[in-house]
Amino acid sequence: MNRRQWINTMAVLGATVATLASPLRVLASLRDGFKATTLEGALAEVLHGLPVEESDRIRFKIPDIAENGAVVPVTVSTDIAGVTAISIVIANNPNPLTSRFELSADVLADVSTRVKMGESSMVHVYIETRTKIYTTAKEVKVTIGGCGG
Amino acid sequence: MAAKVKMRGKIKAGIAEVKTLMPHPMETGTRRDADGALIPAHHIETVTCYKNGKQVIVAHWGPAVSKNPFFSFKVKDSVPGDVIKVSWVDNRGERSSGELVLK
Amino acid sequence: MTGRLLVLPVAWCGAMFVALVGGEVQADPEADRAAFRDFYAQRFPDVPLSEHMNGVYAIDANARSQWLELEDFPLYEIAVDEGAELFEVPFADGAGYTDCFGGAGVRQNYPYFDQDSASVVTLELAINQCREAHTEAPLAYDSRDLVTLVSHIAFESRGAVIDVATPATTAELSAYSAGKRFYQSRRGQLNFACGSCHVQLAGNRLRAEILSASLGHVSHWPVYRLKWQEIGSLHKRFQECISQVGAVAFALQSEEYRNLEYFLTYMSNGLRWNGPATRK
Amino acid sequence: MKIFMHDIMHLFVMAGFIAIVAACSPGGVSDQSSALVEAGVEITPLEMAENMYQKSQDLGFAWRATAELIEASKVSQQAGDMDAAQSQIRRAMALAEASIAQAEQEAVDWQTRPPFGP
Repeated sequence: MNRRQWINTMAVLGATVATLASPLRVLASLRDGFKATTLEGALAEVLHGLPVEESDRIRFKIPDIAENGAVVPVTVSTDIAGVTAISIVIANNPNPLTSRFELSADVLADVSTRVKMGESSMVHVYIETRTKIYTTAKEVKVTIGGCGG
Repeated sequence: MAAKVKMRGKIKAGIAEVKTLMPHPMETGTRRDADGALIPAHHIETVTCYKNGKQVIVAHWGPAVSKNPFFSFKVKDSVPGDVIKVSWVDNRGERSSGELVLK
Repeated sequence: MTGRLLVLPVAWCGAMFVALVGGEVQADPEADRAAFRDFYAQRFPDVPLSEHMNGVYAIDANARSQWLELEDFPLYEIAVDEGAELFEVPFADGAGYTDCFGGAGVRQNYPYFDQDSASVVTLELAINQCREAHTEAPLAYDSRDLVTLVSHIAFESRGAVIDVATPATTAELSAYSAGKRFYQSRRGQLNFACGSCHVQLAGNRLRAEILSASLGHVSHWPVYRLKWQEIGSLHKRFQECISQVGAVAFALQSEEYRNLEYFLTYMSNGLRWNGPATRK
Repeated sequence: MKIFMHDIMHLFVMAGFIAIVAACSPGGVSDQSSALVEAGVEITPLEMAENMYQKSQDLGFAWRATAELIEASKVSQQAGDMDAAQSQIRRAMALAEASIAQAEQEAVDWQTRPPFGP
């Protein structure tokens, strides 16, 4: 392990410890993020000033056309090192910030959940490391079910 | 009392894939009942996951996570016998949890 | 008061329609079932008939991939667990469901035509008959308890072959024909029969939906329907369909729906029971 | 011989059917109601509509919109909006009539649809 790798590792560990050790401080501000009604408001809590970069190293699995907006399966994974958090933001939802996962070094950056979508929307994923945020997005069409089944 | 978290998991090449299902209404607070009255928000806010007592991942959720939430994650360096615990707390302070011994 | 004077001739008209048409039917269930299967075999040459038990997911790849993802940890499992617990709760007289059913894996015994009551007995009816035989109050047909019990029984019966005895007696044929007639009659302001969507238009799009085949329609209930955001019964779906075409729905477990279930289940003979399931 | 018998049966059924259709046609109902009016028994348009709706329900072919219009007309009547009530009752009657016609049509047509042909 060279010096730079060591610094990176320590930085990641530090960030992880900081995130996990003081959940109350993070939570207070994060709860505001979940209440935000605009994409900008939600992002302020997710990005907290870090540089953002588009990345093709994020595997973001979500249907192009959702069977039903009430249950849209999502999987996010990446091989980017030192991931501390993954956030899912749905631009057109009443509260765009949907979920935020805070990761320790003991888990892979690979999570799945199911989210609600009120209407067709861009869905953004933000992968956070200590120094930078990586992002990608997909458009998801939501059709309201009629004579389905 | 809130229903227990349903869990399953399997280890592949040292990585445990843990899947959870949490019976919960996940009310957004914007829906109305048959009489037109607003149904108050009722949703899980935080899910904390542990391996052998050590916190490994935390999920923070708003009301836009689907009803009866599904959440899966992958834990490194897992061996049979490791204990995975998942516990949640919602906006009313209600709690529930589930535990799984990896095989 | 005056209203009543008119009801009599009106009711008489209704009764006569039924009587006349009933007399006209010459049912041949086996020929019907062959025609039903052949129709879908020709409409969907690439889909094995047994795969129709997965409904529209047998024919729509995009929908299928999302469905498979939900199957990863299906939402109906919560209902199956609840039903399994309820199934073990003893009645006040000390007996339990096992005393009526033997075990839980009995989905394949229903529906059947009961000669004594001269009507179709569904699993829901049988559960309530069991309760009443042991001095327990019957469960409401729209209750969560009933749908979770049926979910548990369906889950325990997965893989069993659908095998309704071919209607043969006059009474059986009459129930079968009533179910078939219901299926083929156009109803509501939209003037749609069950068969308009699920035979004539099966595989086509109606607005954003691809219409499923009726073969296998009964195999996978109860269903956690995403639109409902909960698990519900086959008859609840019947009500929804009837309502969707603009007609007034019949009651859960009404004779109309039990006959329809009898007809549809017979049509699916040879497929396997695979409930509960997730549908959009 | 068997075929012959069947044809006779069919004719009989068709004749009976036509008679029923005539008896059950909305005109038939109107005639009865005017007869009642002449006999001094009063029947309101709302009751007329309700009777027709009841008939469609007895046939198993009631439409939701008919019931909704009847309920809406009651609300209009209570609010004193007689114009709205009248138009709602008229529309309810028209829908009930159409649903009864549908029942009559379907009493025969259901047997002609795929995959089960005659």
